[in-house]
Amino acid sequence: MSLIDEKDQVRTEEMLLNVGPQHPSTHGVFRLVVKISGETILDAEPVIGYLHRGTEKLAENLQYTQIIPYTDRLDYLAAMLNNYALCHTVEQALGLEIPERAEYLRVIVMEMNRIASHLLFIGTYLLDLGAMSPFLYVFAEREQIVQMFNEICGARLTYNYMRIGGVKWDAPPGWLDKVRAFVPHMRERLKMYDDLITGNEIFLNRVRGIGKYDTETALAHGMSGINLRCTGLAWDLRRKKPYSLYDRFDFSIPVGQNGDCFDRYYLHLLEMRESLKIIEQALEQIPDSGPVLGKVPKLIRVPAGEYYSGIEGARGELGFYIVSDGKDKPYRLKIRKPSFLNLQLLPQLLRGQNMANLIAILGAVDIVLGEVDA
Amino acid sequence: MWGAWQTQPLTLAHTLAMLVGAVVILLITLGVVTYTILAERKVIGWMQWRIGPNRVGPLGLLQTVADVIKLLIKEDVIPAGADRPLFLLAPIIAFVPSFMVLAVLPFTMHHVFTANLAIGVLYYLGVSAITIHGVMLGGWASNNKYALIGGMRSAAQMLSYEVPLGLTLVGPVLLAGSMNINEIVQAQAKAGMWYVVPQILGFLVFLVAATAELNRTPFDLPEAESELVAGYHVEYTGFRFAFFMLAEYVYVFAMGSLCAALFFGGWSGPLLPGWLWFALKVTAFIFFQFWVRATMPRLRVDQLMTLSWKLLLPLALINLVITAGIKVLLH
Amino acid sequence: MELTRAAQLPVIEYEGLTPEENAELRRGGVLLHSLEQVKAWARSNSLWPLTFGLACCAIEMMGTGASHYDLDRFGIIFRASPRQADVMIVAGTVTKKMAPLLRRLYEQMAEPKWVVSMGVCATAGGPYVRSYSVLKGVDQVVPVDVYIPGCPPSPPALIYGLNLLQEKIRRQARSRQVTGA
Amino acid sequence: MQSYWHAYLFVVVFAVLGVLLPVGALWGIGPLLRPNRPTAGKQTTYESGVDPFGDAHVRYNARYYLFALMFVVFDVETLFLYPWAVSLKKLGLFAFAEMVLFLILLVIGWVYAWRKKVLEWN
Amino acid sequence: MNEEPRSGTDRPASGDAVAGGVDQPATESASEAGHSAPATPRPAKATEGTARTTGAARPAATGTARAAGAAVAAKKAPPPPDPRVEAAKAKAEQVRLALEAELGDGVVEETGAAHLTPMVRVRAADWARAVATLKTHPDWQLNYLEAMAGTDYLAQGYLEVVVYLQSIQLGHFICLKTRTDRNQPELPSLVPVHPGANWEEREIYDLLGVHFSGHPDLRRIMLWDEFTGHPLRKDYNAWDDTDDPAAPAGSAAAAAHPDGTGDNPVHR
Repeated sequence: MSLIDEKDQVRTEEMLLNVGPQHPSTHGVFRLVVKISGETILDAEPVIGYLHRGTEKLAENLQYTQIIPYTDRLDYLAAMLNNYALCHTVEQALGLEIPERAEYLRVIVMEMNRIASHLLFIGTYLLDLGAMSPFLYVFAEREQIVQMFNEICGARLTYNYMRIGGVKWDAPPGWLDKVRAFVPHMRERLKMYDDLITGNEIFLNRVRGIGKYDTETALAHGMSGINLRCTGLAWDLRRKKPYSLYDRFDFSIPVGQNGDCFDRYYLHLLEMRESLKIIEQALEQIPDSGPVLGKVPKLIRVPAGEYYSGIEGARGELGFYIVSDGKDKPYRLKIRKPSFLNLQLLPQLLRGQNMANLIAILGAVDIVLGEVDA
Repeated sequence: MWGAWQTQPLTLAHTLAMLVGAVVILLITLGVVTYTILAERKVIGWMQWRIGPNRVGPLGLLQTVADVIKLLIKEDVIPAGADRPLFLLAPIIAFVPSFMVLAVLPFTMHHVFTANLAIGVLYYLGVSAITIHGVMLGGWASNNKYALIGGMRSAAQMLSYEVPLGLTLVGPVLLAGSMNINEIVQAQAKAGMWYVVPQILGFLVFLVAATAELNRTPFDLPEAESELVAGYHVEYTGFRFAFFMLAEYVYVFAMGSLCAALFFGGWSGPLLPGWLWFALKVTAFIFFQFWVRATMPRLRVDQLMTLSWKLLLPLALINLVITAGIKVLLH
Repeated sequence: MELTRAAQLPVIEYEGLTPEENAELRRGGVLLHSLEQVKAWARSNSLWPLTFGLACCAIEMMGTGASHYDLDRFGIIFRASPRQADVMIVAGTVTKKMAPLLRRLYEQMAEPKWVVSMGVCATAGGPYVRSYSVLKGVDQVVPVDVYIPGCPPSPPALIYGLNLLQEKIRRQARSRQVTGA
Repeated sequence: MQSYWHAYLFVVVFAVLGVLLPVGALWGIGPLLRPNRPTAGKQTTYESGVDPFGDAHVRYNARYYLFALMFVVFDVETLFLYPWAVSLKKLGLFAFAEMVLFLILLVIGWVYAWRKKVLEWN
Repeated sequence: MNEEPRSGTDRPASGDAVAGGVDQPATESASEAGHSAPATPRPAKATEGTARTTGAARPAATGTARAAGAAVAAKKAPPPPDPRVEAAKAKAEQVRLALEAELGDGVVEETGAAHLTPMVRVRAADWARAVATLKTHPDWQLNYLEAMAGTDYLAQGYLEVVVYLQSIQLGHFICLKTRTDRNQPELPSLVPVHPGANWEEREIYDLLGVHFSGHPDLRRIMLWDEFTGHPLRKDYNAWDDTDDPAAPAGSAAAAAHPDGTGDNPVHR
C-alpha cells in the first residue's frame, strides 16, 4: 500500500461514521451512516426502523375506535392532529355530521398541539445548534399547553381525545377561558423567541443558505408541510383541501423564499402565530353548549371501499388510507407519514456539506421517529 | 514569612513554606473548581427558569462533591481498541499544565504564592499550550471516531486562538515594560489605570480568544454534544474524564486570573483587601462565561477558524501597532 | 387513602439510629458512617442518565429535565456518552431491531450502572405487545432496577422512579453492611 | 536576582503536585475504591450503539495541518514580540520601525495565505 | 426573508384551480351544483349504496362482506347515485382516455371511484409508464405523489399497489392502482418518475414483499435484513419467526449475572 496516489497526493482514507441511533441530536433512534473525508460528508445513508412498531398491522385487528390510541403514538408531539386525521378519514367514509361544538373543540386542541409541537422543534433545533436555553424555555410554554390538555382529556402526551363523530369529553368549565388567557401570553412569548433567536448572528450564520432545495425537488420527493412551504409554494391542506372548519377562519399561510434551514425555522415561528389567530377566532365562534359527539353507531362499520384523506399535520400531510371490507375493523390501514417522506431528501442535502452542517440540516427536517418508523 | 523564599536564601523553613504554599493553592483551586461547577449549574439554571441542584447537602452545596466522589469510584474502562499508554497518559498531560500555570498568577498584593517569574506571561502561554497535546492524544488514543474528530477540532481551535491570544497579551506587556505578571499589576496600580482602558480593543480580542481557548460556548466545538456526542473524551470514564473536566475548569479559573491581572489591575483596588478584589474580578470573568453559555448557540467549525484568522488576528496586530506607536510617541 | 399509602411505601428505618438520623438518611443527607454508605451517597446523588430516548416517553423525559420539573435539582444531568453515564432510562418502545444496540450501550456503560424502565412499552411491550417487531419488555436484554408504569409516565412519576432508584442504591449499601459483616 | 531559580523551584513543585494528584487518584486510591469488571462488551468502541465500522486510526484527511503551519509561523512571531515589547522603552523609535517592518512582512505572508485559501475550511 | 412572508392566496401557481375542492373540480361540479353542496356530507347510506351498486374500487370484498352487503341492499330501495361519485367516475374515464391515447388500448383495466376520488387501475406492466404519462400530460400534470400504499388481498390472490396523485397546478386528485400476482409480485419502480416513491417502495417491499424492478436500492427499510417474511401479508404469522435477535441478547443478559439474582450487580 503506497502512501502516495497517482496524482502525487498524500493518500487519505474515507471514514464511515455512525450518527445515531443513540445520539443526542437524532431526536430518537434515527441512524445516519455518513462517509466523511476530513469533515466533509461524501455520502450519507439514513437507516430507520429502530422504532418500527407495526402499527399498520396491529390496526388490522382493532376496531376503529381502538386504533385512535395508536395514532397518538405515531407523531407523539402532535397526537391531537393524528387523532383527528384518523377520525376524519373514517367520518368521511361514513359521511358523518359532526356537532359544531365538537368541531370547534377539535380545531382548538389541534392548533394548540401544533403550537406545542413547533415549540419543541424550536427548542430542540437550537439545542442541536448548541444553544441550550431556548430548549428549556419552550418547555415552560409547552407545559402550559400540556396541562390544559391534561385537563380536557386526562393525558399529557397520548391524548386519545377524539372520537369518530366528535370528541370524548366536553371542555371542563373555565377551560376555554384558560385558552383565551393563554393566547396573548403565547403571542408575547413568541415575540421573545423571535428576539432571542432570530436576531442572533451566530444562529443566522449557521442556518442561512444551508440545506437549500427548490420546489421541484421538494415535490418530486413527496415533501409536505413546512419542508415544502419553505421553498415558496403555499401548499397547506387547511386551505387547499379545507377540512373541518378551516374555511371559516382567517389566517394566512406563511411561505419561505430560499428553501433553506432558516426558512424552515422561521416558518415554524410564523405558523405558531397563525395558529394563535385560528384559536382566537375559534374561541369567538364556538357555541356555548351543545353535544360534542354526533350520532354514531356503537360498533362502527365502514362501508366496503377504500378511503384516503389527509390533513395538514404538524410536519406535513398526514393521511390515512383505509381499505374496508365492511367490517368493524379495517382490512388495511396505511399511514401517509410526513416525516418519513420529508426525510428522503436528506442524503442529497448532506452530500458535500461540512459535518457541522449535518446537525443543522437534519434538525430542520423536523422528524419524529415514531412517525417515520410507525 | 510565607513569601520569604522568593527573596531570601533557601532554608528548610522556606522550602516548607514553598511546599505548603503550593498545596494550599492546589486545595484552593480544587475548591474553586468544585464551586465553579456548582455555580455554573445554579447560575445557568437561574437563567433558564430552573432551580439547579438543591438537594444534596444544604442548598445543594455538596452536589459537586458527590459528583467528584462518584466519578472517583466509577469503574475505569479502557476500550480494547485504545492505544493504552497514551489513553492513560492523556488526562494527566491535559491536567498538569492547567495546574502549573497557576504558579505565576499573583492572587494577592504580597505575591505570597507566586513564582514571580520574570517571563510570567510567556510562561503562561507556553505551558498552557501543552494541554492541547493531552486533548489531542486523548482523542486519538481512544480509537473512536467522534473522539478523533473532537481531538482534531480541539487542536486546530486551540492553536488558532493561541495566536490572537498571544498577540493581545503583548499589549499589557508593552505598557508595563515587563513580562512579570506581578509587575504588570503593580504598573497598573502605579499608573492609576487598568489596562483595559488603553487596551480595550486588545481586551475584546482577548475575551473572544480566551473563551475559545477554554472551549466554552460558543466555541465548544471540540465537545459539541449535538454533533460529536462528547467530543475528545467520549471514551473516558470516571476519574479520567474528571481530570479532563478539572483541567477545563482550572483553566477557566486561570484565564480569569490572567484577565484580572493583565487588564483589570489584579489585586489592586480601593478599600477591600487585595485578595477579595482579585476574587471579585475573577468571579466576574467566570460569570461572563456562564452568561455567554446560557445565551449563545455554537459556531460552525469553519466559521470558528475564519473568525480567528481573518478577524481576530488582524485586530490583534492593529492593536499591537497602535499600542507600540503610542508608547513610542509618549517617550 | 390510596395516596397516603403510596407515600408510606419506601420508608426504611435503620436500626440504632434516632428518628432524626433516619430522616436524614432517607433524604440522602450527609449523615453517613461507613465507606459503603459514602459511596452510595455519592452515587445516588450523582445519577447521570444516558441521553437516550426511544419514543414517546422520551418527550416526557425531556420535559422532566427541562425548566418546569428540572431533574438537575437532584443532581441528575444527562450525559451523551454511555461511558460517563450511570443510569440508562429506557424511555419508549424497544423494538427487536433496537434491542441488540440497547444491550451494547448498556454493556459500554461503566460500573456501577442501573437501568430504569420508563413506561409500559419498555416494561412489558405495552400497547405494542402483539406487534411482530416489538420486544416484550426491556428486561429481556438488560437487568432493570426500577419500573415506572404509565403511557407515558408523567414527569413526577419519572422523578419518583429516580428517587426510588436513589433510595435503592442507598439501601443496598446499608443492607450490605449488615449482611456482609 | 539570586531568587531567580527559587522561582523555578516553585514551578517544579507545582509540576510535581500536578502529576501527583492524578497519579494518586488514578493509580493510588482509585483502584481500592472502584469496581473493576472488564468484559469484552464493555471494552468495545462506542459508536452510537452500533458496531463500529473499522478502525478510527485511518489516514484521515484533516485540513488542520495547514492551520498548524500557520500557527507555527505566527506563534514564533509572537515570541519575537515579547522581548521587543519589554525593551521597547529603551530602544525607542528604531525598534518600533523595525518591528513594524517585521509585521508588514508577516502580513504579506498572511495575505498570501488568505489568497491561497489556506484560511478557508474546505 | 421577508418580514411578513407572502400569504398563500397571492400565489398564482397554486391559486384558484384547487380552491373549490380538489375532489370536485369546478368544470364538472357546475352542472350538479344544485343537488350537491360540497360542504354538507352525504348521508352514510347513500354513499354506501352507490359504492356497492357500482362495484367500483371495491378491493377487499370477501365473500361474507359481499353477502352482507347484498342483504342490506335487498332490504332497502336502491338509493340514488351520489353525484360526487358519479363525477369521480366520469373523471376516471377521462384519465382512461388520456392514458389509452398515449400508451395504447388495454393499459387501463378498470375505472371507477375510490370513495370520492377517481380511480384508474392500470396494467402492471405499464404501471410506471402510466404514472409518468400522467405526470407530464398537459391536461393532468399529476406531479405530486401524495400517498402510496400496498395491500394484500389474500382471498383474491393478488397484491394491489395504489398511489394517490395530486396535480399542484391543476388541482386534480387521482387514485391510480395496479395489481400483481401474490406469489411472484413484481412491478416497475416509480422512482425514476417520482423520486419520493423510493422509501415508500422499500417499505412495501419490506412489509409486503413486492419487488420493484428498476428501484435503485431495494432493501428492507423498517425491519432488519435477516428478517424473514413480510408482516403486512395476511398470512404472516408473527409467532413463528425464529430469528428473534432478542433471544441471544436475552441469554447474554442472563449470563451477565451468573449468581442468578437478576438484580443489579452494584456492590458485588
